[in-house]
Amino acid sequence: MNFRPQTEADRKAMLEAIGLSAVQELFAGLPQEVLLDRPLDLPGPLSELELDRHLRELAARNQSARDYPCFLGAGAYDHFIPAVVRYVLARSEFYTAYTPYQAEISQGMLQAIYEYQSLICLLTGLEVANASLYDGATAVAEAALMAVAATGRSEVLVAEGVHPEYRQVLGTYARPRGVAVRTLPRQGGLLAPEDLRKALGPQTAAVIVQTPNFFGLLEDAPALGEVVAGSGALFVVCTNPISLGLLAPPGEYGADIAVGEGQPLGNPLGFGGPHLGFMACREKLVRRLPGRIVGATTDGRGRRGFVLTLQAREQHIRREKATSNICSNQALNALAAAVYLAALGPEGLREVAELCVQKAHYAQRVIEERAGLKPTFAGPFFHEFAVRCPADPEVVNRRLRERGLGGGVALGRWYPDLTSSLLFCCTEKRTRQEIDRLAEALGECQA
Amino acid sequence: MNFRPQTEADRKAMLEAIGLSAVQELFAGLPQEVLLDRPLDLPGPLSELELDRHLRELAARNQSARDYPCFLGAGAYDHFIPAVVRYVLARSEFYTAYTPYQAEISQGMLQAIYEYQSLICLLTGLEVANASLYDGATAVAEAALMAVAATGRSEVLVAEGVHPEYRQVLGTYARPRGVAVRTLPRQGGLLAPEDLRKALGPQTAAVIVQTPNFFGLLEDAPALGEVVAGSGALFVVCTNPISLGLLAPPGEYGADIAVGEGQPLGNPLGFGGPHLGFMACREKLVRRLPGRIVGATTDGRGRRGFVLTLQAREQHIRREKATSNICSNQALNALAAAVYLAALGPEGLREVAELCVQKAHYAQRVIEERAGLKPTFAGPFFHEFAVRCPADPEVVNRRLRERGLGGGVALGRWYPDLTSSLLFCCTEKRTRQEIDRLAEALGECQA
Amino acid sequence: MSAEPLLFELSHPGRRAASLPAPDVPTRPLEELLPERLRRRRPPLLPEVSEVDLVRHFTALSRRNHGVDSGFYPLGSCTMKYSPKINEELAALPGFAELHPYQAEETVQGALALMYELERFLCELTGMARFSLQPAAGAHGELTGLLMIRAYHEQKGEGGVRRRVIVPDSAHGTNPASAALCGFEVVQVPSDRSGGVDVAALRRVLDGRTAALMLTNPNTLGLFEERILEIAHLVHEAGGLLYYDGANLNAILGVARPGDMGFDVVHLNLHKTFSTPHGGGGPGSGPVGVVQELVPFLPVPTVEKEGESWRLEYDRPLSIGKVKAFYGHFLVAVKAYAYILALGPQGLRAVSEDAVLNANYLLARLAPYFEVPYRRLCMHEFVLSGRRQKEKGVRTLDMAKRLLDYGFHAPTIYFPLIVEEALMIEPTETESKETLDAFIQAMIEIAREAEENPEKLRQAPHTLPVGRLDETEAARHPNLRWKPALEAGS
Amino acid sequence: MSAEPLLFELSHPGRRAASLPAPDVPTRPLEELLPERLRRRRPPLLPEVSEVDLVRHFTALSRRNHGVDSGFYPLGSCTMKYSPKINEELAALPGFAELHPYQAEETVQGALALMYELERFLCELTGMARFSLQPAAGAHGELTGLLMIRAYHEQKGEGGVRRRVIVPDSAHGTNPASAALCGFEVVQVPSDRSGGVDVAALRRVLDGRTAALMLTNPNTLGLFEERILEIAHLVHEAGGLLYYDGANLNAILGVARPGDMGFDVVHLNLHKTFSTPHGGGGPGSGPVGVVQELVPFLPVPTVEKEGESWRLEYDRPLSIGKVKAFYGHFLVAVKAYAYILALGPQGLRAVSEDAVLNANYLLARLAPYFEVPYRRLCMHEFVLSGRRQKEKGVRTLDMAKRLLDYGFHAPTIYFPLIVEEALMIEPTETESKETLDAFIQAMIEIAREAEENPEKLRQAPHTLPVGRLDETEAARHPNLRWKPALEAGS
Ligand SMILES: Cc1ncc(COP(=O)(O)O)c(C=O)c1O
Ligand SMILES: Cc1ncc(COP(=O)(O)O)c(C=O)c1O
Repeated sequence: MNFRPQTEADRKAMLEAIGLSAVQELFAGLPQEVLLDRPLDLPGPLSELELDRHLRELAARNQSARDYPCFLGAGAYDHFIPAVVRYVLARSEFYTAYTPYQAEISQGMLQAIYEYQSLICLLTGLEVANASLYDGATAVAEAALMAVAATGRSEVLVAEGVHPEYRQVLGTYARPRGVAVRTLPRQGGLLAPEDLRKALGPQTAAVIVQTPNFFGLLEDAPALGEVVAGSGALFVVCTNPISLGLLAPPGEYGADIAVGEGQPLGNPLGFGGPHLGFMACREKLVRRLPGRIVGATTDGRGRRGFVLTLQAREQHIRREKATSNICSNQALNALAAAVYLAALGPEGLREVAELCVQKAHYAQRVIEERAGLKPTFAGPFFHEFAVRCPADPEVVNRRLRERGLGGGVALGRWYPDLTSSLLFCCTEKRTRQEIDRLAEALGECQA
Repeated sequence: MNFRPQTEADRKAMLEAIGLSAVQELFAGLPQEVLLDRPLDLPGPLSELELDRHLRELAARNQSARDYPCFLGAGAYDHFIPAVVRYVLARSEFYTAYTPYQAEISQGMLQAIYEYQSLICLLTGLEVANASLYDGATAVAEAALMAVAATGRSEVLVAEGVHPEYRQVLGTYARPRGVAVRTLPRQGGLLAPEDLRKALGPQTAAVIVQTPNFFGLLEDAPALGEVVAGSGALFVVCTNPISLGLLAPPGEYGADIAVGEGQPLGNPLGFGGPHLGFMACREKLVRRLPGRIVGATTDGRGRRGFVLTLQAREQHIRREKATSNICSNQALNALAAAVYLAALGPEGLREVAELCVQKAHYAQRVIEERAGLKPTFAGPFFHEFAVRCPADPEVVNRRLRERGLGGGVALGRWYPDLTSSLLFCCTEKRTRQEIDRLAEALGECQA
Repeated sequence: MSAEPLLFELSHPGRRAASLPAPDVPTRPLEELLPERLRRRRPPLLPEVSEVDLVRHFTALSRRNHGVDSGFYPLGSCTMKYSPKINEELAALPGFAELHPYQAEETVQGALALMYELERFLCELTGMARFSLQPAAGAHGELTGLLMIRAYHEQKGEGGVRRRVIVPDSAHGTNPASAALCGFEVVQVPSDRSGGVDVAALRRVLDGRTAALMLTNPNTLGLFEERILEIAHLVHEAGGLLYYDGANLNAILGVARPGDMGFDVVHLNLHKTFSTPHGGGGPGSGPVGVVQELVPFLPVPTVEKEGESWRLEYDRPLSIGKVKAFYGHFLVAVKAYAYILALGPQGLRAVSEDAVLNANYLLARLAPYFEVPYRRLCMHEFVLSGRRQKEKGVRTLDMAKRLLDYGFHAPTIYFPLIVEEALMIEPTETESKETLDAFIQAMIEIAREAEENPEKLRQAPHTLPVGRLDETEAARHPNLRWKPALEAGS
Repeated sequence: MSAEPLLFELSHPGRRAASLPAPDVPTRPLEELLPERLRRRRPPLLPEVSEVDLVRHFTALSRRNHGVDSGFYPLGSCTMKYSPKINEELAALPGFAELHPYQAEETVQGALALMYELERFLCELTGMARFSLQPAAGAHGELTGLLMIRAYHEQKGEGGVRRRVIVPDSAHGTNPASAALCGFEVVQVPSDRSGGVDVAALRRVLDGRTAALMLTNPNTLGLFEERILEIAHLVHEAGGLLYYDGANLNAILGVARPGDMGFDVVHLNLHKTFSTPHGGGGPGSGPVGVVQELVPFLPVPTVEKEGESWRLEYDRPLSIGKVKAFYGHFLVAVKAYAYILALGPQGLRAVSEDAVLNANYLLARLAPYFEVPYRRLCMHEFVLSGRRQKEKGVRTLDMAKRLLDYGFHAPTIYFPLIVEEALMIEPTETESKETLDAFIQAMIEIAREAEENPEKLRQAPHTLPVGRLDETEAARHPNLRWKPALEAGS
């Protein structure tokens, strides 16, 4: 394929205008030694037909969530995405634009992001939101650094129930900055307010919890928030935005910063990316917020318009003193989230959340009843739950696959004391029949 | 699902404005006896998720041309469609518009159709083209009626090599109008100029041939055109637009009207529809042309613009005296054809045509060599060819399917003397490997 | 918005968008395969553009076009309702879009099942015995239906005499055109003062020569034919059949059924009532249903179910034959099928209730400002007359053009023919009260402008990429295609 | 074009777009499942709109946005090239888009193979030994690369002393910001008069504390660092590593490779050079490549091939760990993979040739009208200064805004910081000569307007849905979200 419109005649005319006679002369400034003296060793070119065929072959070598019911969660969720989301994302005016640096010619995207920010504020109960971060994991890390900068303190406490990969990323970001990360152990899968109280110290910049946590359990976030309140540390809550259709918004129980993975809001699984990190915080922290922020303003005739604002926080103005290095973000994923939330509305979001809750609880019950597998934890949960398997979880997963079913997430990978546990998730897409099949198959697989 | 935005409060306010108190009162004018006194006996409603699941299940019960290599042709062709065609067709400003009755607010579609008309003229070598007809079959029928009206004669001659379904439709249209349709027999799959000469009479309004014809063979259209010339009959040529990348345009060898199935130009197989009937003719016939026509004009400031024109031919003006009853046509399919032709350009169209020719001829050769199947006909062909099978063609097709291969079209269904022949087609999408597999399998299937 | 050049004006020799693979089979010189005489001497002068040119060109054109997704589109008789996005995706599934019509039946069971079920749905909605999905559009459905009526009379030995089709003067132009295409003589009956068929006049033309009466009900004035049962009785008594132009079924889904009104043949426009977008002029789909007596005449093939499998039936000796290659606009049928399932029985009835409510609301609010030729409750649409404004020198055309400036598509104008300066307004059920109110405001504004500033209307539109286009010029000196430079000179 | 209300302003209680199935499992009262205390008391005030509202709203917003598909977008350093449409479809295939990251490896062999192959491609294009596809964007790639540099020095026992990262004053803001995020001290080196790194100044800052020098080459002035080999030698001699900001690889595909220039770490922006559209601000993808010595530090997991199967490797004791959940922006990687295959080796080189040709053509044609701070052949982009116009009271900002009126997006402005009133212009290879000529015309026109009618420029833009927006006001009184009426009062 070839996407260059210039023809030989064009090139000739242009070279002439430049005063050169051959294209190679354009590269005359490069030292001889660095010029590549051979063709690239790459396959191709392919015509569109061949390319299409080849990529479809590759895609066919994967089994997708369309091929078998997906009970995997753990940070990426198989939700239904209304067609209207894809319709909006396919508008080329959106997806072929750059970051809206020239506001007047980019009002569409700017307004959409302003709407997205507003929606995230409504969901989280906080006062300001940015235009997106890379994903849930980096959002947690950015929140920690933000808290460190805001408090001038150097230690971050993180609950063991926070997604293990998020905690790894947090470590990666914290280490070079000399920020100490302490992991608070769990009791019955949860962070006990008592344990938090003991761990809090004068150097604690942030307390980071996730609810629903990695095991699907609901942390007692209000109690934890009370412990943090007045300690001088910031309370950072990582949450699943779908759960906020039913659960109290972090802003209501004292969160200073709410972050999370926005993928469940209208973004496909995509083998893990691109997803969407969201972040909202209290107004007073706004000048510490990383990333783009869109604000409303007016033009000379008083007409409302939207611009990128508070740019003095950002790398292109403040360089090494910026609140973060982020430049490109997840604008299109944020757009998807905005369309998704508007499509569902308050009632729809509540319904999705409730379907998740009901199906997951039904699944937990029938898995216990029919397969005899006991829940690993006892507390209230949203749409994920762990069960203990007598058989090796990896073997169980393989057997489930043989029966045309997706498996669960084996927790032993991150929690050595949970090697016999599998984590299952039910979104609104899972049907009773699929859940029943899972329960039965799980019973058979233990033998 | 529910696509009605009105809420109960809205309805109440609106009823009030009308002066009614309940929605049922709106139907008070209907005689009691015709009111349906029970709910409709229909399934549903389904949510979008359920609908999606259900339709995908139905789709999965079909085997598409993606599931096995398609060697079927006979009026519907499995060509590659560049992604840019789907991109353009997905612009909602196009696909959610009606026929462009209000020109000023519909310039996009009008200009696109004007471009389509121009492209069809370039392909066919004729002077005017309409905005589309339903499909190739009805285009043939409309051409016949147009010739009858233009000549004042009452008989139509049609070559036996014209698609049998087109001839059936022609019969359906001709019968009630008292137009006699005579089928001219084939010699070696072709219409012999001599046979045509003998059949031509003073009542002949039109001579209709197809080239490449139903068997894929090239009629000696120039010779046939010479026979028609001066007879007072119109020469109607039905053709495959892809073939015009290599073959002489009908306008060059005396066609008065060129028609055909435009599906190969960027429209999917779609189990037979919607496809696209195209029609072009000599300028002097323009006021006899059925269907919409777009013309260029100017506004008060001299700016170029486009409008539906020559509407005095049409049903909404002329009612029973119209050139045809057609109203809605195949605008979006015509748009696809325009994008497709522009995407390919002259060189690309030639390449597609040549790939078809080369692959079909290769297939014919290897089928003869490896499966020992002889061609049914001897003449030059485009991208379809019939072969004689010792075994029952339906059985052969079944066996091919068992081997993961699409079969051919069994000609016996329409041509009792060809019961042992299968018609195969190769487009540019068929690979050598697929063709080789077909040849080998055909050999095995004869046993 | 600046003018967008023609594709041909963008052309630049050597550019190209699509790419193709090199042949992977051994090739032979083309001369050996295709006789020189039959070959093209010069390549067609198609435009030569790159993919980016193409994308920008058609993106720009799309931005110069108004669809339902752009805003209100109250085009009467066209039912420009919003169509669910999911349907577009479903119709594009490879399991539907990439089926060849001549595949073996066992490989297309899902498609046949869908057609079969959709036929059942349409039967239930109309009270007909069977449907054919083959007609490509409404007009094509009319042709098909009339051919069956013809065949029916022929079978009864009356084909020679029953050569007249009666059509009200309010009928859509396709009705008489289809009748003529079928070789019938068209007899027009006038409407009475309340907008219905003049039954006395109908009585006078009904006789042994009558093949059928074609009715639209509600008719194109948006009025329900209140004497429909009487009319049906009269037509049947005269030995004729009753044909239902179902473009307006949107008004009566689940409320009343043509079959229960006495109709014998019905065509539906899937692209109106059943929410398949109109594609800028098509493709549509115009299935035809018939009562039991006419079932033998349906076009071939029909879809039949046997046990748990479906097949195409061609062996129907009394069939009128084929009206189209293959089986109709299958991909349009997919969308209609999905739409009906999505709405369900209550949802479909609610569609009609809201469609009728919206129309009456508009009518009630606009009545003070425009002449209302028929003062009755309307159904899904209604017709105003611009007579009052015409007296000020403002024609309906001017008001229509001015509406474009307000961001609305115009209503259908100058149709039906029996209302002077007609404005035919159909809001559909997918418009909100807010949208209707905005439209009402614009119409009132325009009525005021007609009084105060008629010139502004006569010059409208003012805000679009082009001003009012000269249609007379277009028809007088037709410029119907781009001409290559050489030829253009000639 | 009239103003488009906010979603919230369109909201109408009771409306709804998406529908959901009723629960098909036996349900239990929510109170039993979720403790009251943890539940939301009031539903979030999300907008309540119907599907048609949503579609029209976002369609209208899209029409108020300029993308590459709308027209020329010469935003320097951003490589706003046209992206093939097929890639969007391929990335949306369920076999890619609907894969869960924790599926068993044997069920995602196609995805892993693609990642593995893409890594190979990027290695060949840059001369690096291995790549990680995990970074989410360019800046994230910088962070990842610098973390590896840090780990490398730590492993050599120099982590404590090598704490400085040198960055030219022409560098993109993410470079110093990433270095700071990594805990490095940022040392800036000036550029010399020809636009390259001031090598003498560089020598002065290089020492045992140097961890790395970050370079963009061609740099953000669009100039190739001609003394690159000498610079590499100096940095390596001082014990530091050389970091390549690969946002500008579009200039040198198949022409030269960072690895051959002496770079040790490279990040690429797939969303620039490899033609994955930028999404209105993202998602991008910023893979990082390293020379052999740094391979042990790559983030986990890597993709490894064994026989004919692929797997994820986490067991890498020296790895810097994870920089992101899961494996990076896989769906963006799909597009980059498709793009590279579509173009092939010659095609990729031709991309750079045309990108550089286009830039030099623009430069040559614009040079008479604007100040050119560096008079050399440029690479894929170049920087003009608006100093001459500033003297007339017209700032670069004004010219940028005026360009919008001509239907073009503006160049990058006020960057790089070392050029006064900078205009940074990158045409890319996907623009035709005609488009470039039209842009040149507009720029000349604007230069003339700056002389003759400066006020017109200062008031620009004039033709867009809004006039020039007040950014100062926006920053002073931030209005960052819609507030519900109650709250808004407070
Ligand atoms: C009342 C009526 N009848 C028939 C038709 C013809 O339908 P189609 O355009 O699908 O052929 C229409 C559509 O314009 C109509 O409104
Ligand atoms: C030179 C240069 N470096 C780094 C970046 C940062 O890349 P990203 O926006 O993907 O984080 C950019 C993009 O703006 C750039 O142009």
